[in-house]
Amino acid sequence: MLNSVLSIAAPLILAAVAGYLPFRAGILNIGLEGLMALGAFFGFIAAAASGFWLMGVLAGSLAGAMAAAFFAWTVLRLEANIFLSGLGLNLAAAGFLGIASQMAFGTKGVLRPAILNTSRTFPPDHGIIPVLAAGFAFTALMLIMSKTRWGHRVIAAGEAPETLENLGHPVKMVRLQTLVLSGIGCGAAGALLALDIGAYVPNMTGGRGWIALVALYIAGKSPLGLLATVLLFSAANATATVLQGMTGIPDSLLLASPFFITFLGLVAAGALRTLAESRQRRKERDLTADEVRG
Amino acid sequence: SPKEAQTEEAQQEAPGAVGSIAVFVPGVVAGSPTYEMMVEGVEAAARGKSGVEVSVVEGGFNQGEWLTKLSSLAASGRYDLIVTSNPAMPEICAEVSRSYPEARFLVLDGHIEGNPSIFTFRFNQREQGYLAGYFAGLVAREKQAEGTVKVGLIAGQEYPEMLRSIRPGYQQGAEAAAGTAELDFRVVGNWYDAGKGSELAGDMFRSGVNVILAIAGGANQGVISAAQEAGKGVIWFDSSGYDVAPGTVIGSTRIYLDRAAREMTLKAIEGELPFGSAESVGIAEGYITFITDHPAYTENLSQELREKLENHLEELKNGSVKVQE
Amino acid sequence: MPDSGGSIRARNIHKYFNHGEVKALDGAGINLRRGEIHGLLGENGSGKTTLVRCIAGMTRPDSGEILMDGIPAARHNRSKVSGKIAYIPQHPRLVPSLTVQEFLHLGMNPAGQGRDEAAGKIRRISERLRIDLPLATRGNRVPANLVTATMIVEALLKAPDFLILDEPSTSFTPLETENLFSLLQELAAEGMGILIVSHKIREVRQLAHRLTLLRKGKSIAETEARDLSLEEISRILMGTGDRAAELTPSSPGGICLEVRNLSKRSRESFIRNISFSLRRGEILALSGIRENGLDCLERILNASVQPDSGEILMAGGTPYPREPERIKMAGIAMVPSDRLESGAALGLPVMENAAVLVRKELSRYGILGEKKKESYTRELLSEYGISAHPRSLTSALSGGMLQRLILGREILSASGLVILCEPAWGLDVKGRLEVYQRILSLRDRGAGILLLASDIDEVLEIADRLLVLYNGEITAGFQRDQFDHGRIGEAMLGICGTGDGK
Amino acid sequence: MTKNRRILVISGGILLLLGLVLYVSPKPLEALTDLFTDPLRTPFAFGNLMATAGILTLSGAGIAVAMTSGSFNLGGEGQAYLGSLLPVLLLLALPGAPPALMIPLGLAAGAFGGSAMGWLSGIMREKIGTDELISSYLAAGAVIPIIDYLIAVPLRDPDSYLLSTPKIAEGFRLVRLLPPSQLTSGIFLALGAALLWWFLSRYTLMGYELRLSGANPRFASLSGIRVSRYRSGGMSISGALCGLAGALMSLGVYGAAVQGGTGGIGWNGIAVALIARYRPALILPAALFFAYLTQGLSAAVMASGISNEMGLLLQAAVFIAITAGEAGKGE
Ligand SMILES: Nc1ncnc2c1ncn2[C@@H]1O[C@H](COP(=O)(O)OP(=O)(O)OP(=O)(O)O)[C@@H](O)[C@H]1O
Ligand SMILES: Nc1ncnc2c1ncn2[C@@H]1O[C@H](COP(=O)(O)OP(=O)(O)OP(=O)(O)O)[C@@H](O)[C@H]1O
Ligand SMILES: [Mg+2]
Ligand SMILES: [Mg+2]
Repeated sequence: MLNSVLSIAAPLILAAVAGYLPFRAGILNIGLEGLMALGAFFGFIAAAASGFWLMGVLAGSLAGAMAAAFFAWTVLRLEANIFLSGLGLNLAAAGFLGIASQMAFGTKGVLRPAILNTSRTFPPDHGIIPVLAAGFAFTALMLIMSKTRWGHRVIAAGEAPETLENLGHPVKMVRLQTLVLSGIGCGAAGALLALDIGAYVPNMTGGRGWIALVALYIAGKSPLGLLATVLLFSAANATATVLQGMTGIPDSLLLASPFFITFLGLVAAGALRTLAESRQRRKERDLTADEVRG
Repeated sequence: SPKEAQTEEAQQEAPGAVGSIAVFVPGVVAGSPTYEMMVEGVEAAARGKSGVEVSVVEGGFNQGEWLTKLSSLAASGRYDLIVTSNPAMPEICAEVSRSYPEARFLVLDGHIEGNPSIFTFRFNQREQGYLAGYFAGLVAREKQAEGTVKVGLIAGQEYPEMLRSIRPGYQQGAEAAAGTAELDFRVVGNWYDAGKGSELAGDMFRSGVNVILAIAGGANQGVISAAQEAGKGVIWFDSSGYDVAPGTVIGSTRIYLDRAAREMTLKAIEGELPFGSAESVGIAEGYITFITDHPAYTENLSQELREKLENHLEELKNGSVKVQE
Repeated sequence: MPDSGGSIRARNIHKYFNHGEVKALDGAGINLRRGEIHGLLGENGSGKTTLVRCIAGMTRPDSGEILMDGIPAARHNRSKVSGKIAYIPQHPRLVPSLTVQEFLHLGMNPAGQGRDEAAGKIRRISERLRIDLPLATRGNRVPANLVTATMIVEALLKAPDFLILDEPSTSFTPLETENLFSLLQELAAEGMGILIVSHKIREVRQLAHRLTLLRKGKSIAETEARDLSLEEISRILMGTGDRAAELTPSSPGGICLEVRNLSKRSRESFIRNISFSLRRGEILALSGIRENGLDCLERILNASVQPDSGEILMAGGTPYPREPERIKMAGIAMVPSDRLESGAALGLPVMENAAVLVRKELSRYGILGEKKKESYTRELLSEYGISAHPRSLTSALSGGMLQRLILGREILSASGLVILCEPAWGLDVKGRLEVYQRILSLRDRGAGILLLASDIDEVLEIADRLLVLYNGEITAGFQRDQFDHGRIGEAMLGICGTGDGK
Repeated sequence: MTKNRRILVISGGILLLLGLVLYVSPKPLEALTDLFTDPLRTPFAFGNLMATAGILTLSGAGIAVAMTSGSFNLGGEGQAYLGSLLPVLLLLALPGAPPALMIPLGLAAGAFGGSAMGWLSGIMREKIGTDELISSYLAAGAVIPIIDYLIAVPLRDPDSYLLSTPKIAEGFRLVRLLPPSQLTSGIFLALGAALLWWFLSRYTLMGYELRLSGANPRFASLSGIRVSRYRSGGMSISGALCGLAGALMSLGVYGAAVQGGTGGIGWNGIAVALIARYRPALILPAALFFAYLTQGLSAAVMASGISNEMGLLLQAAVFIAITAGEAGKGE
């Protein structure tokens, strides 16, 4: 169970970490899904052609970075609407991948190693690699955001862009950097997804980029909250998978449960926070009352 | 190229009943073996005849849009014949033919009778499910001599043909082979999430399933990945799947939808397709089978198992045994 | 005045907004030398902020020339010049989630400077400014005066050649302003070139060596400060002398606001046992350093927090509203101190902000056409000398124009109780005078006016009565005839306390 | 970059793509003419164009209402889906009732379903401070598979292979204006709603207060406006409009609730609202533009052999281009 939770969570964490940076810098990157898809395609091809999974991850990251840089150009330079442009990135990625796959391999369908005339498969215990990568990315994020000057600059770009500009750091540059990093992270996430399966399947990202976005929104500014949200969602998913094997609960109904559980988690978190706040307020009031008396 | 074809058409004056054909794919071609077969079959038929043009139109996954898209094909008046495949299509074609009675439809893998615009050609999917189930039962029984065996089925989504024909046929086949069999049926939720497919299959293998029939489009790839990791087997459906993952795909059923598409299209071109009637075929007619002549099949399975399967397949072919509806 | 020779020259700068509709700068220029303090004066909306932003590289002029040490700055953008030209904006903001310490490290030159070295530098500079920065506090909890101070420390960390300050003293107490000014004098003596924008002509004239006067986007004079008298400056700027508001004695009526034993403790600041009452026809000022209770009181009065104990009553003993929505329904006019957040919706057209209080009167059966809003707004704009189109975005208004808009809106529909927080922030001399005149006539029509202001000069000009808040408590009270700049200033700093002017 | 250069870059990009279309298409001329003329060529295509535009007008207005009130409705998809199911259930349950009564009731049921979902998100924000953007998205994410299941299993028409409920009685269907196209009398409802929203927003006190609440809630409440009421109200109205769009799909287009039948309404509504920059007067043209674009592309894809993928690329280019040059004001 823990294994499945982690393996579901790993690509989500990577994508969410990737989305976190531009999110914090004031740009919501709606295109995570498309970036992951590009990473999956190029990651698979490079890994299958070279036989090294690491090559796949590198190629996926590179593809993601380039697409993200293009996205950055549209929103930072052309000043296109962030939401529409992100939607455009997703559409363009889907369109581009279909055409590229058709031109290079004669099919828009599943790509297996055999299509590149290799029978190379990826290491059998590869399932651990995405988990390690996710763990590394998350730890790096925590350190960067709390300890480094660059991380603080990202926060400033999101919360007080004028001020950051005034300090001599071009806001657009910081945003560009976070976007490119998000491309790298999503590309790697997509590549690992494909390498985990050992094949490229069109649409195989299956909405993971969107889920990462939701997790970002739920967690807000807190990286730990982000981790908790992703883990909660993954646990709900893993539970649904196991429950499908037991009779009684309609299978397709269980597909709603990850959203439902996350929704309930959100309600619970909100209710708890509200409760805590009102208690805090009461405490403060008691304090003053004492002081006034004393 | 189509331009040359046009000039050829101008020179050669041999118009059949059908000059241009639209193939309407309710979904997308890539990743769906049956749709690939349909396109292949129609194109093969057209290749034999000069002056017949084929356009392939993908309708996408939203079944709500199929009616509109099919209507615009009919409305354009550009096509003498529209070929499509899917059990849901006959009713949609019937709806379209009410507004466009002059349009002609050839529907594979579906059934309707009495509409003068439509000819249908149905495959008995229950039989295909049964074959796969029989094989699954044999494999499971070989691994576990006593008690109830567990067989697996992963579908992309729950859809009528799956619930009505394939799943019950599969269960029935497994019981016929193994005596008592429990079916572990799970749903991915879409036709592409290979990661989810892998999760589901992994969990099924852990809970004692030895072999899984995968009918989940691209998500099948995840089932294969999980099977490779667990050292278990996968059964392929509709088309030969041994080459997809030799050694992991241990069995494969097949329907001859390509052949049917070619034959029926040819008939239509010659003007001999009896619109308004319907045909139904299965194992006995030779349109559904289990592929037994692939090395991956012979090499990975025991002599005994293969003999049992092939004998039963023979009985089904010659009609001495029938799949109960 | 040591003149080390280097300079920034801006010449014939033009800057237009809204596709040329608004001429913010129309051939402005300035000549800032190293080692001098240079004052930039002008009416509200005359283009001061725009000009200094061009010089600082925050805004790119449409045409004109900026020379640094005689060399044309080819692409004069912020990241290039930030090490040489430090800039403290008119509305400075820290980064809400970063502590002051983290913020100070943000802009530092990454090369060199270990943590200890940096900390030492920060300490030395804040000592020179005689201010204690709350290093561990997050940006969203730092009070306005310390925000400005933090920005100044940040700027000086880079040891810039030039320092530009856009109305820096608005949020400062007199003492803080004094400290700042003496620091500026030291820095100039060390060779830094300093440009300061201010409406406090008197102060600037004393501080600055030279002055540049701006009118309607044009530089109309650049002179030695002592060559012009105060009167001359005001005449040049807006054709009036620097007069005080004409005070008439007040004739207080019935009580319209009564505060009894009010206490509140929150994370930022607190008040303890505050009691006072306000009568119709008088102006009561509460003054002090903002976080000594002024801001806490404001938050209670605008109902964004509830007091822990005590009560507030209005005329006839009706309780004071406890929800923000009810304030206006209770007929209270209020000008908030954070104009950007609570005073207007900056993203909407000017007319939507101007007509908000009269929206019910303007509408009929729930129908409210744009024409009505627009014509109402036109009147308001001309009455208060606001140069803007009713349909242009409110965010395009200059600082002083926005303040006039808010004041005008509130005063026009005020009758009973009026609460004004820092009403003169950002106003030029003429605007101030006009506003004071209006407040006085409002008083004479029988309104009770509560003035929350940290600027003593402002308070002294129009208040009938003054209470000083120190450390959350009322520590002194003065009647108009007891007003004394020095004693009031001391009371605000907690050095002494007298009487109770209740 | 100056505005002119920006326009140059963008139109250059689109031209490049069009060139690519010409290059890859076996019938380049047909592809191009279909792209631009198909939606207007036949009454059938024109009817479909108007029908799609009408439905997008509703969902686009819905998203814009929420946005104007200061909320982001990311759940339009689920609201529309629920809005397409509820009226069908009602009409299937009472097949004998008089249509003149039942059709309005059905539409109301659709609006109610969407509105309830929007309201839930609004009230969650008010009571426990949960961002309505997330809660609306999650609620939709939970509701969609549940409705999928309901349509596929318990409510499915046993006589059909389509994943759909049984059809409602013919009498309950909205009147078709240009058969066999999808254009129904529902278009008037959409036009009416767009007009009403435009009028409300521009000429009423309520619209004024709603706009203020959205633009600066703190200032609005200090001005005596009940902001929380407008915010949850905005979400409810937004949900109602999306639900109504869904109801038009089921009562007008399909005559049944079809699995995935409302796919895209919510998302495309966001695109429409953004293209219109939330301005009430621009919602209708934006919806028309969007419908024209998608339908032209789909015609070009179907008839002229340009691939679906090419269509996606073109649509992406238009999305990016449509707002380029306007400083990004969205989130
Ligand atoms: N890759 C795919 N692309 C599009 N649709 C698919 C794909 N895979 C499966 N489907 C859909 O799933 C349904 C059943 O899939 P299956 O793999 O059984 O193919 P099939 O045998 O053609 O189906 P059916 O028996 O319904 O005709 C079909 O209706 C088809 O629309
Ligand atoms: N971003 C902008 N968009 C449109 N107009 C602007 C913008 N910034 C400034 N303006 C206009 O330019 C003119 C000059 O504004 P500026 O802020 O420079 O004045 P100022 O002298 O600093 O005034 P104040 O003393 O009130 O701060 C004003 O009319 C203002 O409305
Ligand atoms: Mg099938
Ligand atoms: Mg200014």
